[in-house]
Amino acid sequence: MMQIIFNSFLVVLLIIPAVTLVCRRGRRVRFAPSLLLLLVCVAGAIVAAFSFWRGDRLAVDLSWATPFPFALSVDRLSAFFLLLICAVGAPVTLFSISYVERHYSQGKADWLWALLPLFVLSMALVVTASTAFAFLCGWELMTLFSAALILIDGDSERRRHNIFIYLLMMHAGAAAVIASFFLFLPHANGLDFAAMRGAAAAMPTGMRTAIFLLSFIGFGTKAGIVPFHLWLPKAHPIAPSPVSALMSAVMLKTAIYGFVRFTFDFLGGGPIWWGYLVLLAGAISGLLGILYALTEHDLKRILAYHSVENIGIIYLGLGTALVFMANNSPAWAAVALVAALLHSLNHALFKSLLFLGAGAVSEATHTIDIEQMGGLLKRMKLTGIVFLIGCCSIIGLPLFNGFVSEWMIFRSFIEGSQLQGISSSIVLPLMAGVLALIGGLAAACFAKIFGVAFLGRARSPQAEQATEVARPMQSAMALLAASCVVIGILPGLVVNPLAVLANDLMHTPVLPEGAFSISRTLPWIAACAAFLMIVIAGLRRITRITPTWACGLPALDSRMQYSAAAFSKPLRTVFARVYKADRTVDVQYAQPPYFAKSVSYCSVRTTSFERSLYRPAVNGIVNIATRLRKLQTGNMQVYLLYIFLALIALLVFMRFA
Amino acid sequence: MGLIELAAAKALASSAVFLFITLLMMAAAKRISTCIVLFSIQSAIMAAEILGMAYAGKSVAAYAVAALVITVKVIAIPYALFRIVKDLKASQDVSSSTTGAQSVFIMAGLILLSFFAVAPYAITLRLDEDLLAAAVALLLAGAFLMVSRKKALMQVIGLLVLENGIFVAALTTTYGMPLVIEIGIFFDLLMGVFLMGLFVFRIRDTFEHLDVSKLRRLRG
Amino acid sequence: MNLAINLIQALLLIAIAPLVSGIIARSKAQMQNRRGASLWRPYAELLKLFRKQDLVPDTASALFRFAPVILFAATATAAAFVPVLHPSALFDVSGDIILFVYLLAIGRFFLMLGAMDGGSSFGGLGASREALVSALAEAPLLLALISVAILSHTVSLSGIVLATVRQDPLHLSAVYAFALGALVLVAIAETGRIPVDNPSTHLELTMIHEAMVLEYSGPSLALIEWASAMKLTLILALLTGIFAPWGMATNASIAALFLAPLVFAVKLALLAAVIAVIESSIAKLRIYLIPDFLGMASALAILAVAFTALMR
Amino acid sequence: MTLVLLLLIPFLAALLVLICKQPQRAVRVAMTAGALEIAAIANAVWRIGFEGVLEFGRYLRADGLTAFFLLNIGVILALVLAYSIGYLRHIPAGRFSSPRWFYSLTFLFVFTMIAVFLSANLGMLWICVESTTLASALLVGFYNTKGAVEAGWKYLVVCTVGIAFALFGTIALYLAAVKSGVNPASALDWAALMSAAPSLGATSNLVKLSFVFVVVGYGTKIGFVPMHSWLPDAHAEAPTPISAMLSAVLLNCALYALLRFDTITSHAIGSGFSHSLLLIFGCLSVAVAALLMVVQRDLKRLLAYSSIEHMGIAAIGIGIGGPLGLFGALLHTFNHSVAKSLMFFTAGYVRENFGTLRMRRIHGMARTLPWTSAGLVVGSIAIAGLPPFGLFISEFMILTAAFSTSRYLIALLLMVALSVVFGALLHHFQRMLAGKRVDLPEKPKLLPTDFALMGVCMAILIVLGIHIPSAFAGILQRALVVLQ
Repeated sequence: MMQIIFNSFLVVLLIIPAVTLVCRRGRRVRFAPSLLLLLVCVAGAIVAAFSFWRGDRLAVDLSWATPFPFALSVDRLSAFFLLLICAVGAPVTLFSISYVERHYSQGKADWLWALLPLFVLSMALVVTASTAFAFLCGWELMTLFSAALILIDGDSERRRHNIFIYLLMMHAGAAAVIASFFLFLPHANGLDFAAMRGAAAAMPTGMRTAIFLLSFIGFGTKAGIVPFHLWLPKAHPIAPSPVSALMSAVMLKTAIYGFVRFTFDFLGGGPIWWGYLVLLAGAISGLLGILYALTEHDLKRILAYHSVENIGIIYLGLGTALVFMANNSPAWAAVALVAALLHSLNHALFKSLLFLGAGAVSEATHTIDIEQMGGLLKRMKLTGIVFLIGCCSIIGLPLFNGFVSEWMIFRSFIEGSQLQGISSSIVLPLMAGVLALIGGLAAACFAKIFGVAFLGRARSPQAEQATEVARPMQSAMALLAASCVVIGILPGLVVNPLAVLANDLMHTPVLPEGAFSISRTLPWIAACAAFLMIVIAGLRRITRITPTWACGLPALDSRMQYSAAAFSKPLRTVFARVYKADRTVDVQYAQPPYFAKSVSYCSVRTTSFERSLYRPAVNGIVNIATRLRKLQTGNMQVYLLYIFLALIALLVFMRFA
Repeated sequence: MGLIELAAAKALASSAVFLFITLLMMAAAKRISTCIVLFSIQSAIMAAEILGMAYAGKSVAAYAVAALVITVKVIAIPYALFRIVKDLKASQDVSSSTTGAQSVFIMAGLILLSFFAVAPYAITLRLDEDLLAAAVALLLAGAFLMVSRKKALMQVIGLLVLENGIFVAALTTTYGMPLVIEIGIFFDLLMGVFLMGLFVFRIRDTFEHLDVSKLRRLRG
Repeated sequence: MNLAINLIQALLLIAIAPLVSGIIARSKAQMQNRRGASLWRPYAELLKLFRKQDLVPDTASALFRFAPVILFAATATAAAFVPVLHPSALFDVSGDIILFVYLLAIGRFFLMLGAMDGGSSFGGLGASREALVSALAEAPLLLALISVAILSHTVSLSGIVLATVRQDPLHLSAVYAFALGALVLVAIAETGRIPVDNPSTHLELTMIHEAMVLEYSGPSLALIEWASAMKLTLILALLTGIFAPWGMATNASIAALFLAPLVFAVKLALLAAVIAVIESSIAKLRIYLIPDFLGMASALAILAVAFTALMR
Repeated sequence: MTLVLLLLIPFLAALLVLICKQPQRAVRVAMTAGALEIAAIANAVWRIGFEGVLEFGRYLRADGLTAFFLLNIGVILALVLAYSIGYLRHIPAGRFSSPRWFYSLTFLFVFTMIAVFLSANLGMLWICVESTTLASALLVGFYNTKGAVEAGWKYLVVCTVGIAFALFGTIALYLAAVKSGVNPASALDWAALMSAAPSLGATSNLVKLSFVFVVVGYGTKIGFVPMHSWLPDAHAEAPTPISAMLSAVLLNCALYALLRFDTITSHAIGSGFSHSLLLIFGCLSVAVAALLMVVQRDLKRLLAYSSIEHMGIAAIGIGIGGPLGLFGALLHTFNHSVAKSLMFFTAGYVRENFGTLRMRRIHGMARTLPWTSAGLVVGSIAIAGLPPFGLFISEFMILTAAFSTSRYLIALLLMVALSVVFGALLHHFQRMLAGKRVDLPEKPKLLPTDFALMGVCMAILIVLGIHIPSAFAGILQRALVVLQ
């Protein structure tokens, strides 16, 4: 039964573009593609959930058609990520039914409804592929479709430059992934995952390290780990909101899936420095992601940088798992892996919620700059509440889903102290400090976002007249928020099957007892907090609305509130060395030098990976190319000379070879 | 009869020397017309060699090839080249990028080089060493002429010398290649030269000069 | 029986919170040769505030009124984790160090949002400084607790207290010293005492906590005051529990049960007096020196964690 | 008999087209002759499929390898003729440049190329390759502009010199064969040489010498890097249908000649020597061409350098050898020819409407010429070797072959070059495609044939990208049998 649904899931995703083209005209039929996509995502979620909980394997084999073996198979790991894709895909589709309606002309909307299902299909292909060829096809198509979806929003000079960088880095990452697949070839007889899994054990360590490093770089580029994160803050903000929600929440997870599949499933762990490398990358990504997010005031760029931070946290979990495997205590490695996978699911949920929220806010206030917003919670009640739940989850406050996975990562860090070697028993607990710092900074950053955007006085006329968004958008966001809270309070739902999955991967019988104690106590704490709140809130209190106290001045206006830049100013001075910001303050004096008419302050972050790492590499290639161009002199004699030199060189080569 | 065969074989060997001499003179030549005359002499020597081999090997095919070489390479092509030079009233100067002395020395070096290059092969294949050396020398000389001379016509002459070299190489195999192939190759070279002539006229019309080194518009 | 003791223990903590701030105020007054108000004045103040009207700014949204409620509820739930009389608290589950820290984080986060909802510049000022302090304080707090947890091979606060109670007092390791140092510094920063923040003034230059609650009045202000007092008590109880747990009732005998509260009260009073002494002898730090203050706390915490491995 | 027909039709067509005066009749005659020729090719390929080897007299022979390349020229001829209908409407009048001359020279060009494929004798092979140069030289210089004449002249001289070395190589091989006991009359017949190949081992250094000259000679025609300089000029200055023919078929024709020699030498002295030479030239071509594509300013020159790069990839495929490597290389030549002709057609349309090929001066193409830019995008995605299209499959095969014979450096170079090419194409095309509508002097009108043309190209690329039809795979297998 599940197999039939899975096949129909794939087929319907393929034909939706055709459906969009067919029923562009009809008034009634206009919603067919979107509803079809919604239905398909729900079906996909059901299939994935069943296969994830019950663990039954689905398989599709199309090798007869394609020149290389092309087969899909859904084991627990694939099912988990397929569930993630569809669980986020359904609300995003629901959201974009009305979002696309308002934002885009008929032509562009058709393009979006044609490309979105293909984008979801390519991601599903990546996670369920069981041969290298299928995986790589899905991998490249995913990039192409996401680029096409970004292009729907227009093609100004800046956008084109961003898409150019995005495609180039994705292609380079894909090359690394292809290389890591092919390095199996001399040992594995075929390119399907089973053969690779078999061959991995017998390979020399040099080869395993090469494969690990290549897959780390390849999947790191797609996941957005710090040295390769350049494209993420450029590509996500310029995509349409539902698409950037899908990209940020789900596409990054396909990279996590690939990395887990390679390091844990095929290679099965390795020397301890693998773990340290992943931990280091995770820590740096986490910290830099947050610190760069603090300086931004474009809502979608902030969320993009937070994706880098959360991917960093996931890599911290994976790194701990690798360290535990290297110290051969697989039980705790399984716990760390569960923590990382749970955080990917949680991140998918709350990040898509936040991006949809950003979409709703930008649709209501026609701007994405939080300095122009303010007081939206009053005007857009549900979006406000839902965005608040998203913020609480991403910070990792208890009773929300972010906390559960961060708690588990902390738990495995503490457990790290019991390892034998001096180095690992110090490194892991100290990483807990890094994660705590990341959590603290995240709290500050989201306090800024929510405080500036949703609370206080409206800072611009558009924010003034903002009204609540359409019903489907609200329900989509509410759905995601509900799932965040449910996982936050009853984590057992997801943690137990994940534990079984981790056991399969780590080949350990059962998990240590203290690992998931939190999932039993959280409901109690939720009940206790709820009880206290109800009791206190119950005290009837007479409230009187009065204008805010303005120290006796006639009236406060919105410019007197703290702006986003002002809010993050203290933290930015603490981490000044990271930004090396160049600040410009110019003051217009009504009557110099005493009475200033206006003061404008602008501080721009100067450190950027693009200038220090990528720009020199590109310039190097262009210089070599321009020098090579001079070889084509246009003079025929020189061409003939080339031929003779080649001939003589070969004769000499032959003489001595 | 043995004496005559011996004489013919000796004639073949000495002819290689004459070829070397024509090459050196061509390197020193300043005017295009002298190069054309030297080219026709060279082809005549080659024809003599073919006749010698035909007489020694008693193969009718060789006679036909010799007749072909004489009619085309000794008479037809030089006549056509002279007419082009006269029609175009182009300056006779060869406009070489290397001075006369340098050219001669380079040409001599190339001849010596061809002897060393050929050495390992001649012994194992029991071939007539100097003929094979002459072939390689002609090849390298043709290449050198094309690279160093700037005039379009001199490119054509350089190419012809190069093809002479290949022709002589074909001769070193005892009876030359199957006749049909020989004629085919010959005909192709003729067509090649004819087309170059056509292009020389085209260059004349569009560029008003014949200095090939000035054709430098297409770069990068 | 056990559940009853734990419940009493949690309620006790919530109840005596204002008393502790009263003791601190009284001893500060004594230090400045003033007679100072009675110990029970904070209770009177809370009662007065609860009866007053709740003034809500016109720009504020519903969050403004709910923030204090969430703050109080979160801090009260955190109280359930701290063992006072008996080494096992109401909720004794492995891994509740992290839960305790993050419950306090909920309160702080919502207080910041509530402050910004007021729509005046003071709210933003207080929230942004609070963001600075809390962002930098969370890491050393957690690391210090983790170092002690590693040393006593458990991951729950009650477990730590139990381990230190059973341990003979003379076997002290460097970890405790560093952890104590770090926790004291973080405690001062968290509860907003003198070197980091001055609870008693309304001077824009110095106030952090006060700036946030400027807009609040009536019952909301009462809840906030009580919650911050409760946080102070929790952290002091935590310090006594971890570093000086003697006198706790290890068995359920009647004598132990009577002795424990007395000993706890004495310890608490002593700590409050120490805080008062510190507050009246040190001047407040400039805002931009707070990161160095907390940097010192982080360094101590990191040393504590490092020494857990080195000392083994 | 079919082989003679194959040669006769283009030859007669070349003459017939010259005779009829008005251009209309010439076009009609050309189209019918083209259709006949394609039918003859199809028939020949079909017959070879059954009988394995077709022979006619001593000089015409067609086996599995020929069938594959005949298929290639058949497909491209159809595409080019369809394109030339629309293209001829605006050929600037000139002494030689009228539809009559254009079609007769094109059919002459086709005649010489088919002769190359059918020639059984290596000497004959050389003659036909030389005649392709002669036939195409006039076509390159068709427009009598300064650039065209210069390009034609350089093309003619450089290729003739290059091919002369190939002749020297053929003679050296002939010498080696005669010396090791092959009867002189049939010493140049490919089949005879193949059967006598093991005995050629005796004169191994002469065989090596011959292969060196042949690689340099035919390498010049293929456009391997040190000898490639004529290619960008010739392909950029030639009329678009001709540059499509040059890129798509002539390079493959030269590669076919090189393959014939490679089989003989690898049977005689083992494939070590010849394949390492091919790998050297392949890697050099891929690396230099990829870099040069970054700094190109003219669209057609960019496509010419991309042809050099793809020929380099094919050479690497052959150099790696083995069933997968060769299959990948042959498939790559076919895919590349279809994708490159699609790209040249779109370049032709751009030239017609924008009047220039300088990429910096072309903006807003996506909105002004929607269908052409769609073709350009599809073509560039195919050429960059991305999944849905055939080139991804062949590059995948070549990479698999490279990795399974653990040639990591070559695989690394190939992938880096592919990324640089992807970057270059993306950089150039995103600037051309984007921007507002440009109002063109006269309304761009695409003939139905042009739509069909681009549709067919895309269809072929996608079909080969997803599933290689069994008939086509059969032809490829038979070609492989010949090479093994």
